[in-house]
Amino acid sequence: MATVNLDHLAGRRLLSERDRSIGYIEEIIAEWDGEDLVVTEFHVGIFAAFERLSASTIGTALLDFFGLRRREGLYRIPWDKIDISDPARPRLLCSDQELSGFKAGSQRRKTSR
Amino acid sequence: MQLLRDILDKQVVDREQVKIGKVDGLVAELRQAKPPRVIAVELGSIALGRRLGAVPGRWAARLVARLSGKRQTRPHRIAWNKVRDIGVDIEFDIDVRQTKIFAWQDWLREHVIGRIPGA
Amino acid sequence: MKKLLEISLGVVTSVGGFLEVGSIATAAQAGALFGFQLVWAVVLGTICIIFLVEMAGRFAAVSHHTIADGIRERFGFNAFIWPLLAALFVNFLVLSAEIGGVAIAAELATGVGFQWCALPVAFFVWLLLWKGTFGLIEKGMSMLGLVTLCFVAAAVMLHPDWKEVATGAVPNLPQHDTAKYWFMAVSILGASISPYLFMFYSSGGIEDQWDKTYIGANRAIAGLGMSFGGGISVGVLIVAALVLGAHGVTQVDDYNQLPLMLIPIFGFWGFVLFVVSLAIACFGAALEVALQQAYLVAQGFGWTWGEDLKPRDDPGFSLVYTLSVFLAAVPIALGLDPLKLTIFSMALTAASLPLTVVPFLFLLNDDHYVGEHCNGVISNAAVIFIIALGFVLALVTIPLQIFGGT
Amino acid sequence: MVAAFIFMISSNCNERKMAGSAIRLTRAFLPLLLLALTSCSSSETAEQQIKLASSTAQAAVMVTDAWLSGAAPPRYASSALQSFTETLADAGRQVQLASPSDPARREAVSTALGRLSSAAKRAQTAVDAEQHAQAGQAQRELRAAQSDLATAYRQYFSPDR
Repeated sequence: MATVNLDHLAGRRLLSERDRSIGYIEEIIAEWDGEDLVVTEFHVGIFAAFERLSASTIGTALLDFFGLRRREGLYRIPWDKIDISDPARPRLLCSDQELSGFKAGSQRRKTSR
Repeated sequence: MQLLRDILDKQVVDREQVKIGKVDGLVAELRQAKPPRVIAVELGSIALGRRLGAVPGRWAARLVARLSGKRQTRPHRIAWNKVRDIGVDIEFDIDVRQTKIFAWQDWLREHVIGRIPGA
Repeated sequence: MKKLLEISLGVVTSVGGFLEVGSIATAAQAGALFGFQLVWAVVLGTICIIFLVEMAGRFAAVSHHTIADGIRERFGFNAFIWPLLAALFVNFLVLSAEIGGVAIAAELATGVGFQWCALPVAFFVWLLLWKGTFGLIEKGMSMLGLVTLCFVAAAVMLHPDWKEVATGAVPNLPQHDTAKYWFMAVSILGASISPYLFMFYSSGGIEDQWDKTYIGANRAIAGLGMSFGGGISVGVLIVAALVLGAHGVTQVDDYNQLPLMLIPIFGFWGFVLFVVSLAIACFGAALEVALQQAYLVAQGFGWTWGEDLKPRDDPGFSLVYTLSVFLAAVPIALGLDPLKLTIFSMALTAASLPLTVVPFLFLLNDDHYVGEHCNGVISNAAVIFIIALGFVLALVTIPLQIFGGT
Repeated sequence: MVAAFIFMISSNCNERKMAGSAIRLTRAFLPLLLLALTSCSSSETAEQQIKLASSTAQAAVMVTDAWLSGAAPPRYASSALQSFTETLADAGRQVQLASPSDPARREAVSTALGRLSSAAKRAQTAVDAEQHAQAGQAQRELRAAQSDLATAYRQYFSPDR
């Protein structure tokens, strides 16, 4: 059974197939599937720590204040499009074209809790 | 659920509400053609060391091995299916006394703290 | 009625917690050299600590978590390690200074050199932590701490020109010794806004099993307690200005000069009062800082903790305060001047503020923890102000340490 | 400290890089810290020494006063005076080492400091021997030497000549 430490993914740089940097892994989304908690998608963006802090209203207020929330380049990438078998070097498994389809809109906050 | 925000680093308590530690690591199982499944949380200095990087992780493991007298040591794990409640704290349906998580505290009690009068 | 008792007890406690070797030494130095000019630093520091203490207490009452818990859980271990290391280091210096304060009091009383007193003092601190309960330490020591009110009495008896004192409460520019002036302002702010104070307070809320019904009491305790504490500091400053400064003793670099503050007012009893005040204030603070070291580590790593538990029930926690106390006694036992160490560590405390105060901004607005009791506009503005102040202090401390240090 | 905080916010991004920068940061700060610690004693100028000496002399006068009126226990008064004597003597040495722009003026200052130091020493001896008259005399000597110092100080820093 292959296992991987999800905590090691936090803040890692994600590289595309052509070694282009996409951003940093900001958050890992999981959902209940019956008894199991399964990883469904990864949030990849340019700021590593802010995702955690956004739980607080002031965090988001700060992001808004600095205009960081409507930043380009936040991706919500489904679990099967990233190879995480080596958590120190996560890799994107799809083309740049497909990737642009994962670009998050402004409604991305809705996923919380 | 946001794993990094809502699970990682949260306080872990056992079924008696005893504070065991924080969620120092989060382990998932990679499956063929199915999404990764969370199978355990990790606790302890080795897990923490690894989060700081590979080198501190190795130091921590070596130190723990030296102190515990074992050749190789791994972080403590609690199976995810024991989870009972996820709130500000995360409660697991275990009894910490039946795990090895507090082995070092027990050692400390027996060899150091317990020997000082009045403990 | 019960609440009223709680509140008054809490106020007494926070008065006892506020005054320690740092506030006495910095206020004495500032008063001697600059008269009432630096009253504003005490006032500003007190206002800041009121806000932080209130928030720390509210956070504990609502979430049943301490500030240290919150920093670890919300920011993650990789970020937590910085405030952890900074706080452990600063607390170590402060604890050392407090032990030094008690040791000086012992030297003044017995004539035995302070370095010989350091280890016995550390032993007594440890013994009380080992055997005592939280209630005993918190309430017992702070009751005794009321003896420091003698500084206020002395200040009133000296009939200061209150108008001049009030003028000093408004920030103003120095006429001489500019670098020293700002260095002292930084030290006073560091002595007033001590991270150990608000972190300890939030742990105390858990030890005393606070819940949401304590929010009002917490507000009263924070406001009144810290104001009284600040009042005593101002008292020390006034006495230093009117006794030491007026007699031409402007450079308080030698702890032997400190008892001279009260002798001209109370005679021999002034000497006794000073020694007792110094001993109790520093002893109480030493207990709190040592406990805070253990709280910080235990909470950061999620261990079982509690001063009311027997040491064998939380061995990790007990080990941390045991080590902290005895290690902190070492520099004093080696003969490091406690007064110099105090001033240095107060300035460093001020410099470490951003690391410990920034998290307040996030934690106190996190509905996961505080729900509907999150910060209002005023509290948030206060935190942002303190953070800004902290950054300025952090930037200026080292240059000032070089140019204005004692 | 500030930089460490900035790391904290931009945090998790690359942990090893962070640790490396932290080490560099500490390396940069350590000499500064050491400088700060050591500079406390060495960078004192003659002017600061004179101010310190004057303040210490006043403290010696106060302690003697307190002892004479029975308000200070002899043990405290004695050890305080001893410490003040050392501070005064040390100030004298520091002034000697200061830049010798005008030896005559410097000499006046250091004579006054020497007088202060020996007066404080005499006060301590008097306290130890419980001789009130001698202590009173030492106190007067302290005051006299103090005004010497004030005069010497004014000359030391006077712009003329």
